[in-house]
Parts: sequence; C-alpha cells; structure tokens
Amino acid sequence: MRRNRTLVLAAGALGLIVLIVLVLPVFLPSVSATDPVHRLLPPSAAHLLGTDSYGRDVASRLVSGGRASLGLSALITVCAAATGLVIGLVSGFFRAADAVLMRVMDAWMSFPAIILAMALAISLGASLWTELIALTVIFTPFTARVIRSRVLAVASRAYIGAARVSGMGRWKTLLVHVFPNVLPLALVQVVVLAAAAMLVDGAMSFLGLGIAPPTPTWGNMIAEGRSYLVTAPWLVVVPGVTIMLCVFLLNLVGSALRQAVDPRARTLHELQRLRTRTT
Amino acid sequence: ATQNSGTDGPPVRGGNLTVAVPTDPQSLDMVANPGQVTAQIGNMMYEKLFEVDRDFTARPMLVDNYTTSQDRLVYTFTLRKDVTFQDGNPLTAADVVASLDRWRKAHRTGQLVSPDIDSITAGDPHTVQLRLKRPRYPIIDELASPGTEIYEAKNLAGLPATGFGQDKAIGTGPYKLKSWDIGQQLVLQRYDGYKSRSEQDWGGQAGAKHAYLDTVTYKVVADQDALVNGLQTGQWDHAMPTNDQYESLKANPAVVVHNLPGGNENVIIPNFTKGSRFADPRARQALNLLLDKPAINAATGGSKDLTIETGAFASPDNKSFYSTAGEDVYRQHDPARAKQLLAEAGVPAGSTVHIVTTNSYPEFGKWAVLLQDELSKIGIQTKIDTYDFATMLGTLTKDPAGWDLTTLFFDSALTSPAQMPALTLGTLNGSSSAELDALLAQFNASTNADQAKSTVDKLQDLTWRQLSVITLSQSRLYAAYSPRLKGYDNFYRIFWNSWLAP
Amino acid sequence: MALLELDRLSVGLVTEHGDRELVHELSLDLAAGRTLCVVGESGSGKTVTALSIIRLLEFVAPVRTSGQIRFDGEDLTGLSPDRMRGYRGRRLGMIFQEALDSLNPAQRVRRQLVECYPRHLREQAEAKARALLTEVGLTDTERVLNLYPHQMSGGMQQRVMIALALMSDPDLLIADEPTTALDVTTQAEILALFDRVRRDHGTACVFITHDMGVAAQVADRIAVLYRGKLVEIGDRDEVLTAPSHPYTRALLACVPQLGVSRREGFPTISEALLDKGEVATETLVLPPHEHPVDGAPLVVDGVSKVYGRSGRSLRAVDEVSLEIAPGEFFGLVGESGSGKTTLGRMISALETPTSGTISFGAHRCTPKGLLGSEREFRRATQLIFQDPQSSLDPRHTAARIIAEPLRELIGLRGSELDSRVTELIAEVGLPADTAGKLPAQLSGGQRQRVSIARAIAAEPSLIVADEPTSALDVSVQGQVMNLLLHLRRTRTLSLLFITHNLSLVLSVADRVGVMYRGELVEVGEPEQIRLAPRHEYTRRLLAANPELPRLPEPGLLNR
Amino acid sequence: MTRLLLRRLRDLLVILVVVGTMMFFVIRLIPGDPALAILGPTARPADVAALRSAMGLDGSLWEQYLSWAGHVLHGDFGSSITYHQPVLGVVLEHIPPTLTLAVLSSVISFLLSVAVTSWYAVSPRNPLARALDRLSALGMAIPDFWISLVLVLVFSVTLRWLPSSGYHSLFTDPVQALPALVLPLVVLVIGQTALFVLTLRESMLGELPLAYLRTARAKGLSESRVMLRHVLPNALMPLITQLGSNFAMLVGGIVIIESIFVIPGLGHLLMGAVSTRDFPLIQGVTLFVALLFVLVNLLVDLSYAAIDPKVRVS
Ligand SMILES: Nc1ncnc2c1ncn2[C@@H]1O[C@H](COP(=O)(O)OP(=O)(O)OP(=O)(O)O)[C@@H](O)[C@H]1O
Ligand SMILES: Nc1ncnc2c1ncn2[C@@H]1O[C@H](COP(=O)(O)OP(=O)(O)OP(=O)(O)O)[C@@H](O)[C@H]1O
Ligand SMILES: [Mg+2]
Ligand SMILES: [Mg+2]
Ligand code: NI
Repeated sequence: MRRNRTLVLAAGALGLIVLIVLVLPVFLPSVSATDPVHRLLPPSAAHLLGTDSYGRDVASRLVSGGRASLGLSALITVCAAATGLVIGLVSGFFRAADAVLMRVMDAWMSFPAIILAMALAISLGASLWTELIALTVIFTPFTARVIRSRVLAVASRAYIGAARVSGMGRWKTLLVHVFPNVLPLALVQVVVLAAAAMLVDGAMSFLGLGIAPPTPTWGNMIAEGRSYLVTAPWLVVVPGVTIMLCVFLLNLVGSALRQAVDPRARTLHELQRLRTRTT
Repeated sequence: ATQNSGTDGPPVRGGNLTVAVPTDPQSLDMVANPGQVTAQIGNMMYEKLFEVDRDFTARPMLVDNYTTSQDRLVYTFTLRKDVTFQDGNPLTAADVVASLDRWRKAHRTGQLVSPDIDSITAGDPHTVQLRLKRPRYPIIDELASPGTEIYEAKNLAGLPATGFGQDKAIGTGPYKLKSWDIGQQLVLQRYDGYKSRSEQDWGGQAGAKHAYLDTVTYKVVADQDALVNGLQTGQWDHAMPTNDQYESLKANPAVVVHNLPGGNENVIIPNFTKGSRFADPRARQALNLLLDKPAINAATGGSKDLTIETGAFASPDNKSFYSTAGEDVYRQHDPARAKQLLAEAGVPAGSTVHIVTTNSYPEFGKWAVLLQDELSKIGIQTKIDTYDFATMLGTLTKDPAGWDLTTLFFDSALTSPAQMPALTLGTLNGSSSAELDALLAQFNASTNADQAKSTVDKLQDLTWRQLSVITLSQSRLYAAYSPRLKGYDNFYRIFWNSWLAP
Repeated sequence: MALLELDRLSVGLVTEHGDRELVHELSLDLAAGRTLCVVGESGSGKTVTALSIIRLLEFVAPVRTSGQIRFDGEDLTGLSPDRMRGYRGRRLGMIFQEALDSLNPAQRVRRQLVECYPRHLREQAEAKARALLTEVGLTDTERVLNLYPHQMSGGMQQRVMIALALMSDPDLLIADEPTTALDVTTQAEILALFDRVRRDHGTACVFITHDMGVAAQVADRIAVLYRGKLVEIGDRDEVLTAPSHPYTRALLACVPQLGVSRREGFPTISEALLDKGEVATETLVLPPHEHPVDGAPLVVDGVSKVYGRSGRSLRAVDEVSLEIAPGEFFGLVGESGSGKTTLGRMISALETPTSGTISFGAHRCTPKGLLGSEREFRRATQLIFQDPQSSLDPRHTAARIIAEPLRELIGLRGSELDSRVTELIAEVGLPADTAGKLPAQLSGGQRQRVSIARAIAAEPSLIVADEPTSALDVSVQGQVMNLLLHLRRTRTLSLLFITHNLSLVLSVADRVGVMYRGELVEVGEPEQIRLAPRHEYTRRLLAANPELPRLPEPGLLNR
Repeated sequence: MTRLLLRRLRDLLVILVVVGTMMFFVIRLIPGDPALAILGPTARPADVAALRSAMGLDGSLWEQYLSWAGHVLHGDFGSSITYHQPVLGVVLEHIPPTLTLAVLSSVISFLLSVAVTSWYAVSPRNPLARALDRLSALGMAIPDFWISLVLVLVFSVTLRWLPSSGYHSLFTDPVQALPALVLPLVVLVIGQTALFVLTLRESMLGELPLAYLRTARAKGLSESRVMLRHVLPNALMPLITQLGSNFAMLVGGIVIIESIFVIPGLGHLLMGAVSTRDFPLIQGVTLFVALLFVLVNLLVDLSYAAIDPKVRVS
C-alpha cells in the first residue's frame, strides 16, 4: 500500500505543479515587462524569487516558463519515447528490419546534433514546433537502441516460441509478450527523456534554436542567468531546482507506475519490504 | 582592485606572460583576416609605416621621416635603415610596396582608399613614394590602420585571397611566432634582432618597444566563466572579460582592473531597404523616440564605469573623431510621438517588426529583448530571430528586405571614415546616400584638423538625421590582469615594455 | 541424533488478503547418510518445504515460517542471513526442479560448476567437475563444459544441475525431482551415483519424486504429503507395502506398471472418495470410438538437424523418417540428448530442419521454413514444451496463457472465452484459483498442466507432447492421460508423446519409437518392444526401468 | 566473428557515405558562409564572392560535392578554411582530449553506477545506498554548466585545490593532466552515472525474480557475489547500450564542458567550425565523429555477444 501512497503523493505534487503553471500566469503581470531600474534584485516580498537582469520578476517567469517547459518536455518525451519504443521494438524483434533500422539509427546518431538542430530550425524557422521536432529527432535513436537491446533478450525466451505455437501473429506477440517486458525500461527512458528535454531546451535557446525570447522556459532562464551565477545565483538556482524537483517527482511516479504495470515488481516490492522489516 | 600606478619599479627581463583571448586567431594574416584577436596578436609581430599612440594619433614607426608635396599629392617615406624581418632579411621599399598593394586590393579599408591612390612605388631601397589622385587628408591615419602591416614581398607573391599560412607570418615587430596549437594556444617569442625606435614611449602602439618578456602565450578561452575563473586562479595573467563581469572583478583585490582607451559603439541598425518597416525615415525617427537609451544601457552595460551615454560614433578618447553633434536627437525620448510617427510611416499598432540578432555577443540578445518590450508597449509586435554570428550575417544578406532591425557594435577608436562601419554600412542596410558620399569626399579634402573636425561634426549630424544607425551608447573596454604585470600601458593586448614582477 | 529435524514447520504466504498457508505443521527427521523420499500430490508443498529448509523461498516469495528446522542441532530459521549462507552449498545442497531456468543463461557450464570454489582451488574444482559430469553420464565433458544452458537438452541440463549440487559435497542433499527429464538408463546411473555419494560421504538426502519406482529404489524412508500436510511417514517397505493413509494407498494404486495396458483409461484419485476414507481410486471409462478416424498422417521424411557450424557441428537429429497415422498415439523414448525435443520442435515448425521435409496434410516444413498458412498449421499442430516454466510468460496469469490459443486460433472472446478457460483449468485437474496466478506462483506440476491446457485448448489434430507428465504425480498424470485419451476418442488426435517413463508409454501407446544419438533406432508396438526388443539400447532401457516391488493385491489395500 | 566484422565494415562505409553526404548539403543549407563570416557585415558582395571563390566554394553544389568526395576517397579531407591547415591534422589534434574525457568518464560512470546499483541491491537497508539510489535521478536534472561553475568556484577559486581549466595530454604530462581532468570528469560523471544507475537498476530488478539466482544462492555464494557475478552480467545489456549511445554523444561534443574547462576537443572544434562556417573542417569532424561512433557501436555489439550467448549463437 506504501507504493500507492508514493504514487498518489508524487503524482499529486506533479499535478499541482502543472495546475499552478497552467492557471497562475493568468493572474500574473506580463513576463516580458522589463524594468531596468529593478534589475538583479535578490528575493524579497515584492519579488518572491527576485528579478533578472532586465528587472523582470523571476517568480512570474518561472510560473509561465513552466508552461513551455513542461509542455515541451511532455511533448518531446511522448514523441521521442513513442517513436523510439516503436523502432526499438520492431528492430529488436524482426531480424530483417533490424539491419536496416539500426543502421539508419546509427547514421542518425552519428550526425552531430547541433547541426541537425540548426538545419531544422533554420529551414523550418525557430519555434516551439521546430524545437519539438529537433529534440524528438535527436532523442529518438537513444531510446530506440536501449529498448532494442532489451527486446533482443526477451525475444530469445521460450515463451515467445510458445506464443507462436499458440498461433499468435508476430506483431501481436510483440505487443502482448515483448512490449510488457520492455515497458519498465521504457518508463525509465521517459524519466530520462523528460529530464534531458527540460535541460536541453536551454541549450537550444542558447543556440538560437529554441523558443524565441522573451517567452520564458526553465531551460532558457537557466541559460540567461548563467552570466550572473555569482552575482545573482537565484537566476539559475530557481529554475534549476524546479527542474530537479519535477524530475525527481517524475522518477517517483515512474517507479510506482512500473510496479503497477508489472506484477512481478509488486511481489519484489513486498519482498523488499519484508526483508527490510525482519532481520 | 588596485590601479596600476607609475610605481612599477625597474623592468625585469624574462618570464612568460599568459594572455587569454576569446577565439583562436585562425590566421595571422591581418589583411585576409580582420578579426580582433588576429589584430591584437599581429600588432606584437608586425609593424606598419605608422602606428597609433595612446590617443589614436598616427606616429611614424617603420618610417624614419616623410615629406609631403605642396599639392598634398605626393608622399615620400624614408624607411628606417636598420630594421630587419624576423627571418633576418632587411626591410626594403619593395616589401612596403608589395604590402600596401595587397592592402589596396584585399583589405576593406584599402579598397575604400584605393580610388584616391595613383601609385605606390619604391624610389631606392629605403624610400617609398605614394602618389594620390586627389588630396586625401586622412591618408597617414589610414596607413596606421590595420591591414597596412609590412610583410616581406617574397611572402606575398601569388597569395590566394584566403591569405598566408603561419610559415609566412613574419614581421618586423619585437615578438615572433614560436608555436601555435590550433584552437588551444599560440606562443610568441622575443625577436632578438629587433631594433627599437629611439623615442620615448609614445604609448599605444607607437614609439620605443622593449621586449622584456621572453614569451607571451595566448590561450584560447571562449567561455566567460572560464575566463574569469582562470584569472582568479592565476591560469592566465591578462584577460579582457565582458562588461557583466566588471563589478565583481573590480571588487576582487587579487586582480587589477583598468579601463582601456576607445571602446565600442553600440548600435541598433534599421534596414533602409524597401520592404522593411524602417525604410520610411519617420519610422526610424519613431524608433529613436521610442528607445529609452538610459534604461537599456542600465540593463545591459554591466557598470556605470563602462557606459558613456553618448550618441557619437567615436570614443571621447578618439579626439579627432569624437563629436557631440546630434546629441539632442540621441537624447529624445517620446513613446507617444513614436507611436504616432510609426502609424504615419505605415507601421500601425499590431504590426510585427522582425529583429535578427546574434547570441555571439550577449548584449545583442538583451537589446533585442528590451527593444521588443518597448515596442510592445506601443502595440507593435516583434519576432526575434537569434542566430550565431555567421548565420545572422547570412540571413541579413540573403534576403535584404527580409528583416527590419539588427544589432551590432563597432570599434569607436578608428581614425578615418573609411575604416568606420557606421559610415560604410550601406552594403548592409542600404543607407548610403549622396549626401554621405559628399561629406566623405569633403572630409578627405580637408587640409587641416579644424576643417576635418567640422566635417566630422557634419557626418555625425547626418547620421542622426538619417538614422542609418541608432547609437545606444559607447561601452568602454577594460582589462583585468594580475598585479604582477608591470609596465602595461592599458592599451589592448600590447605587451612590449611590460614585464612580470618576480 | 538426526541430521535434519523439522518441527511443526509451517510456511505461510503473505498476501494482500492475509496469509495463505502452503505447508502446515510439518514434522519429520532424517539421520545422516539416509535418504528420505518425499512423494505426494502435485502442488502439495514439496518444493516449498525443500526451499524452506535451505531458506531460499524467502528470496522469491513473501513468506512467513513458523516452527523449527534443526540442522545438526542448529535451528536454521533463526540464523542471520550471513550465517545461513555458510550452510548453503557446503552443508546443504539443492537440486532444483526446473533445470533450464535454474542455470544462469549467460554462463558456460564450466563457470557455473567451479564457481563455489575459491580461486586457488579452481584447477582442483575443474577436475572434480569433469569427474562429476562423467559420473552423471555426460562423458563428452569438454564439450559440455563449454556449452551454455540453452544449448543443452533437458536431460543434460538436469544432469549439470545435479553435478552442480554435488560439487561441494554437501552433508544434506535436497533433490527436487532430479531425474524427471532423464531416460531410465541415465536415471539408473544417477541413482547409483546418489547411492555412491551417500556411502562415500555419508550424505543424507531429501529426495522429492513422483516416481514410486524411483522411491522404492532409493528411499530409506518415505514421507507422503497431501495438501500441505504430512499424511504419512515411515520406512520404505512399510509405506510401500502397508500404507496406512488412504491417500498413500490410492497413490500406489495409480502407478503404471509394465505389462498392464491402460489404453482404456488410467486410475485416478477421487478427492470425494478420499474424504470419505474409502477406496479412493477410480478409473474413468472412456467413451467408445464414436467417430471415423480421418485426416492426414504426419510424415517425417529423412529429417536431420545440425547445430553449430562446420568444425564443431553436432547432428542432433540424423536422418529420421517416421509416419504417424491420424489418431495414432506414438510414444517416443530415448536417451537424454538423443534429439527428441529437437525433432518435436521441427515437427511443430519452431525449428527448420537442416535437411529433409516434414509434411502434415497440406503443411510442409522444409529447410526453407514452413510452407502454407501458419495459422492453419498452428490450429492443427500444438506443442507442449518440455520446460514449462520458461515457456510461460512470467507476466501473464495462467488464465491469460490458456486463453491465448483460444483467442488467436479459434477467435473466442468474452464470456465464452472465460468459461472455456475455466473448463480447461478444471480438465487438467487444476484448482480454480490457479486462473489468477502467475507462473512463478505455481508448483512445477501446476505449471506443466497450464502448459498442457494451453496446448489442447485449440483442439489440434496433432500434439507434440514433450514430457508432458514428468512433473506430475501419478494420479494427476492419470488425469492428464485420461484427458488426452478422451480427446482421442472424441476427435481425431494424433500424439507424438515424448517421455522417459517407459512404463507409462508402453502401457498406453499404439506404437513406440526409440531414439539413440539422433537416430530413430527402433519402432514397434509396445508389446513387441517390451518383449522382443531388437536394438541393444532398447534392451538397456528396459532393464533399467525402475519398478515397484510387487504390490499387495488391491483387495488387501481396501481392508 | 569475422562475418560480423565484415558486415560492420560494410555498414561503416555506408554510414560514412550517408553522414558525409548529408552533412555536406545540410551545412550549405544554413545561411551564412565562411567568406561572409570573415569579411563581416560591411563587406561588399563582390569581395565576398571573390573570397568565396578563393575558398573553392564557387561552382554548383554538385560539382563541389563531387570534388570533395573525390578527394576524400583519396584520403584528402581538404584544408581548413579558417586554420589554413589540412583538416586531417586539425581533427587528429583535437581527438585526444575528447577521447580522454569520453573514455574516462564513461568508464568511471559505468563502474560507479554498477557499484551504486549493486550496493543497493546487496544491502537494500543501508541508508546511504538507498539514498544514492533514490537520488541518482537528480543527477540527470542538474544543469552541467551550473555544477561545473559551482565546482570551479569551490575547488579552484576558493580552495585552490585544482586548476580551473586547461588540458594536458595524459601521456606526455600526467602530473599536470590529472588535476585538470578532475573537475570536468566529475561533472560528466554525475550526469552519466545518474542515467546509468536508472537503467541498470531497472534491468537488475527484472533479473531478480529469475530462478537461476536461487541456484547461485544455493551454492552458498554471498549476496554480493550473487549480484555481481550473476545478476549484473545478465542485466548489463541495456546499460551497455546506454553506455555506447552516451559515448557517441560525448564524442560528438561535450561543448559546454569543453568550453568551461577550456579543453580543445572535438565539440569545441566543431562549434568553432560551425560559427566560422569552415565547411571542410565541419565535414572532416563529422566524418571522424561518425567513424568513432560506429566503432564504439561495434564494440557494444560485440559485448552483447559476449554477455548474451543466445544473441551470439543466432
Ligand atoms: N512463489 C509462490 N507464490 C505463491 N504461491 C506459491 C509460490 N510457490 C508455490 N506456491 C503455491 O504453493 C503450493 C505448493 O507448491 P509446491 O511448489 O511446493 O508444490 P510441489 O509439491 O512441489 O508440487 P509439484 O510436484 O507440482 O512440483 C502450490 O499450490 C503453489 O501454487
Ligand atoms: N540451440 C542448440 N544449439 C546447440 N546444440 C543444441 C541446441 N539445442 C539442442 N542442442 C543439442 O542437440 C542435442 C539434442 O538435444 P535435444 O534437446 O533434442 O535432446 P532430447 O532428446 O530432447 O533430450 P532430453 O531427453 O534430455 O530432453 C543435444 O546434444 C544438445 O546439446
Ligand atoms: Mg515442486
Ligand atoms: Mg528434450
Ligand atoms: Ni504495499
């Protein structure tokens, strides 16, 4: 039951963050209104989290930046995890597809990501969608490879043969027997992707490939605050801690979910609990 | 931080000075590569006929003395006799002719000066004659400008436009190239055969040069944080950090922080090309009225010490070019009027202004954001595209009407209009005009400083009328260095006559 | 003093709905150098008891134990994990029921065998490993040492498992059905080996088995478990000849015997009768053949399978030709590692033959793969895997596993599907609550029955059954056999029945084939094989078949 | 084995051709060219064109491509536009720092993640092990430049224990090289270890219920041995994949780390080449990164075979 409590708590906290991010900006002043006189103020009653180098209120930027960051990170995670999962499953399970798909992934991955992102951003124009496409393209092969390696191991188990004897089609076997076995790993990938997406977004903005200023994202807030690390540390610490908090919560939700999708993990959990209690 | 005073003690010979530079010089050919780092390292290695002193006034360097004909069309330069290149060959007139010919063809300033030049010829091995088609007042200043370094003639034969390689990086200066790990560091070494001029030090790049340091190592440090950290931990002795770092470095007792002469002119560049929102002069006026320059400077300048609130295109240190004409226009600020003017110019509230800028210099992005904020206050929307520098240039030139505003800064210590981007920007934003050309010709035809100065005032005034650039301010540069560095003139990265206290 | 004493040992499973007792107040003891055979119903808690003694159950299932397990006077239940570890291996050795899953799939046999020895004794250990492998009948030691578990036949895996347990000469050996996957000749060798070990090292042995013949051969004492309780314990002869508990009596009555035909049905234990304390066996009366036998024969034509590349290749199946008529019950016996499973896998098109063809009706398996519609083929042909554990998806419940062919091949859905699954679970003699359990929560026999239920679900016309009853007690075995016989009576069903149980196959098959080193050396009717074996290996097989001592007449049992 | 190698060699060629070709065209799609980058905003179009032609950038894209490809086939990667030196030499000079960092950080993170995960697996009740395991996810969420700067502030600027930046070859100058490597390695290791721990923990959890562990325990092996010798090797596959991918990413450019710690590596070189549009250099770096990448993946695949015999056999 502890498992459920963590799940509920972590999911609740995440939900709360999402809610704040969605609702609060409506009541906050413009995030792009600059006020050079009040720049780089430390946190105070007027500016809960201080102000940045333009004199903008960090708290309102944090909240409204969450929209782009969480939204983008969620979209990227979903897209990259889904495509990576599909490619990984297919190429791990179908030998014929594997040769081709994995070589494509290799070529894809060995192409420097910065240039890929630049080319995309410039040919499509820098925007949220470009960034989404670019990051999805960059992250997909990583997920695909990791998933594939697990699929390879699962595919050699005897129950895959048994499914064949039971007349199950290859694709359905993939879905019913292989997929659940790689799902926990996929959940880990989701956490990894979400964390990476939230951070990489900053690097993308830095390269001018991300969401255009002054729209804040947690990533570009960190990137912008970078030069004030010593004089105004809150500029980096605040969004940084927020990202870490979200990743941590996501991680909790991820492992709780894993137990929910995997009956064996449930048993293990019980076991660990018993072991920690006795002796 | 302590100020470098005159109490440096007697010079000490020996040692290595480590200097942080933001990029690899990439090429040591100052004609083919007009980059800052190339110039600053090159100034240690090469010499020109004339060099600027601390006040940016041209002083003879390789020239022993020179005469000007009555009609101001023929200049005869007598070269110093004992000068040798770092490979031991003596400096001859042929070298000067070859170098200047290449400058005329391949260097931007040279190309602008060239139409006025009739010929450059060697008289005897130690005299060079420069014939002009018409009198050109700033010609000596231009011969002291980057690109006119004297290389050996044999090294210049048959060079491609991309310039020479490091094997031909040979000059007459007090330091010569020792080693170069691309992208990592470049080491200069004292040239023992250097013959100094006999004058007292004129400061800047002119006068007597004594190479006290054995070697000078230029380390490539692109990252600002690394730059400052390395300075604090003694990884390097000298750096020129960004203005953001100024206050904290100034507060640090372990480093000396000192202003450098000259600086940068920070500009917003409106696009004159038809199709741009600022093709109409009223729109440009509106922009000028809209910009709250003090506020922008406060948010981006780093420190009051470093910001000069002036609309001039030259630094006050650059006495012959500093002009306060048009200052009233610079100080105008009236957003309401701006809104109205914009509407009149066909840019009503709700339209979108396209700003193209670069993240290669952090200030640019900031100006763009502040600009965006001010435009949004009068109901104008903005689309900001931030690229790396090369992409920005590519974007600006590929589609000349596809942008409205961009941001740049220019060196404000340049000594002739031909060198000044603010006056030669026509290729980029279509701001050239007959009036400007006439003024430039007038300047060249000046016969004395007063005449020249009055033309400079007109040029400055014209700039503020046309608004080919909208100057936000002048930023001063500063150097931060180890207290061990003595004798340093606080002049960019000039390290002859400097030594390290033991 | 007894070496091992169980004192009111209870093992309870912790679940969300409270504890469920798997073993209830079990008390028994065993002296050094003696062998205790544990027999009993499948799922009665034999494995649970064994794992509790060596305290390995707590790693895989959340359990609570009460009572005492005294080994050499020390109560094992109270030991710290560290001290308990000291007992494992050197003092307590264990042979696990499912060999394949119990070997590390990524390590060669060599490493797994010598592992428990310290590094400086590795050479000694390897010598010992070689000796043991030879002793368990794996004479090709060099090859075997270099194999990975999945490259070995079921019997080979089991023998490696045995060698592994004997590597450190334990004082007490717990052997959980150690010979189920072995042909009787090899089994005889293994039993002899156990006997030798017992004499040489004074090793005591808890020997779990379903084979009464084996029990009769090795046991000093026999314990009978039924539904988690010890119902009877005593000297071998006493238990075998004068069983006191009705369950024991019934169990003995179900044991197949050479020369007794069971073609008309096997006796099984009726729980209802048992509860009343009466004669607890009943024999199903099969319906008469009520339909014409039609359909196509299975024709195996000169099929070979070669593993490995040239140089180190192995002919697992060598030019086997064979025909099974529609409705025929064909028994296949043979030496362990002789290629039976490989042949079965080729017939069910999980493996392509290196040469030769297999045809079944319109379907043909050739070196190029399966020709024709795979779905049709699967409807017609089913395979019961030799190792049930690894052939069951660990994440699927028993019900879901059984439902799979029903959905895929027959297209059943919804309540129809549910009711058919429930039916099948009952048909193979599993309790209804099995439906919701995961494979890891089932006993070996229960898993095997899930696997059988899956195979018969689609009502195929050919079943390749690879040792389908090896982990079942004789009563359940009877039940399963009855089910197969019943199916054969009501529809056309051909069976390729691979087994090591000679008594069983000879009492029921129409024809029996004997494989030896990849070749099919003899095919004949059971009587002919039994009475007039032609091949030398067949004769050895028959000689090694363990038999029960002459049982008292059934009438006596009912007294 | 030889078959695998031959096949990989073929794949390698295909990938190099594909990546090289793609890169050739992609970088030319991006606005801006080297001549413009050198001459600056006030240059006249004619001068830009002249310089461009001197750089060999005139002619149609196809002509340029064919000439470049032809030279590459003869082992000539051209000459860097900015550095005026053969691309091959420039790239080779920048490989050691990147490779040193990538190899060391991968190895350390790998060992560390294995240690943390196994420690937790062996003693789930140890609070420190548990905390390390739980908190590992955070490692991924820490911005790398942030942690870099903090570490530099603490260990270099304040405590003066370690240099704040710099690179020296490990082979020629280990005494100076090691201290300078510490901080960048720590930063890389934090992020990677976090990722590895997550992956490995997941895959080890998947192995824990398997029956072969029972056998291992029945041999009397200590719990740590069970984890290290049995669970771990079987759980390593996804981790090794992750390691391979990550290594590839490191080789492709640890731009931020390289610039903060002033390490003249490939990422730094590539970024510089991109900003000056040094086409031949970009192409050269890309080909080398792709080459390294494929080689690393070959290693990864070979280690699959070493770990999972079933993969090898089929
Ligand atoms: N890990 C587990 N989780 C839950 N239930 C279990 C677990 N292991 C065994 N059981 C249950 O305990 C009972 C006894 O199982 P056990 O394996 O001891 O039977 P067994 O006597 O060895 O049978 P067989 O002869 O079929 O192997 C079975 O009903 C089984 O379902
Ligand atoms: N995948 C494989 N790779 C290599 N050799 C194999 C493979 N599968 C089986 N073998 C070998 O083929 C031979 C026959 O194995 P098979 O499993 O068919 O025997 P079996 O008759 O079923 O034996 P058992 O009665 O012990 O189950 C064995 O020597 C085994 O080592
Ligand atoms: Mg059992
Ligand atoms: Mg078999
Ligand atoms: Ni719980």
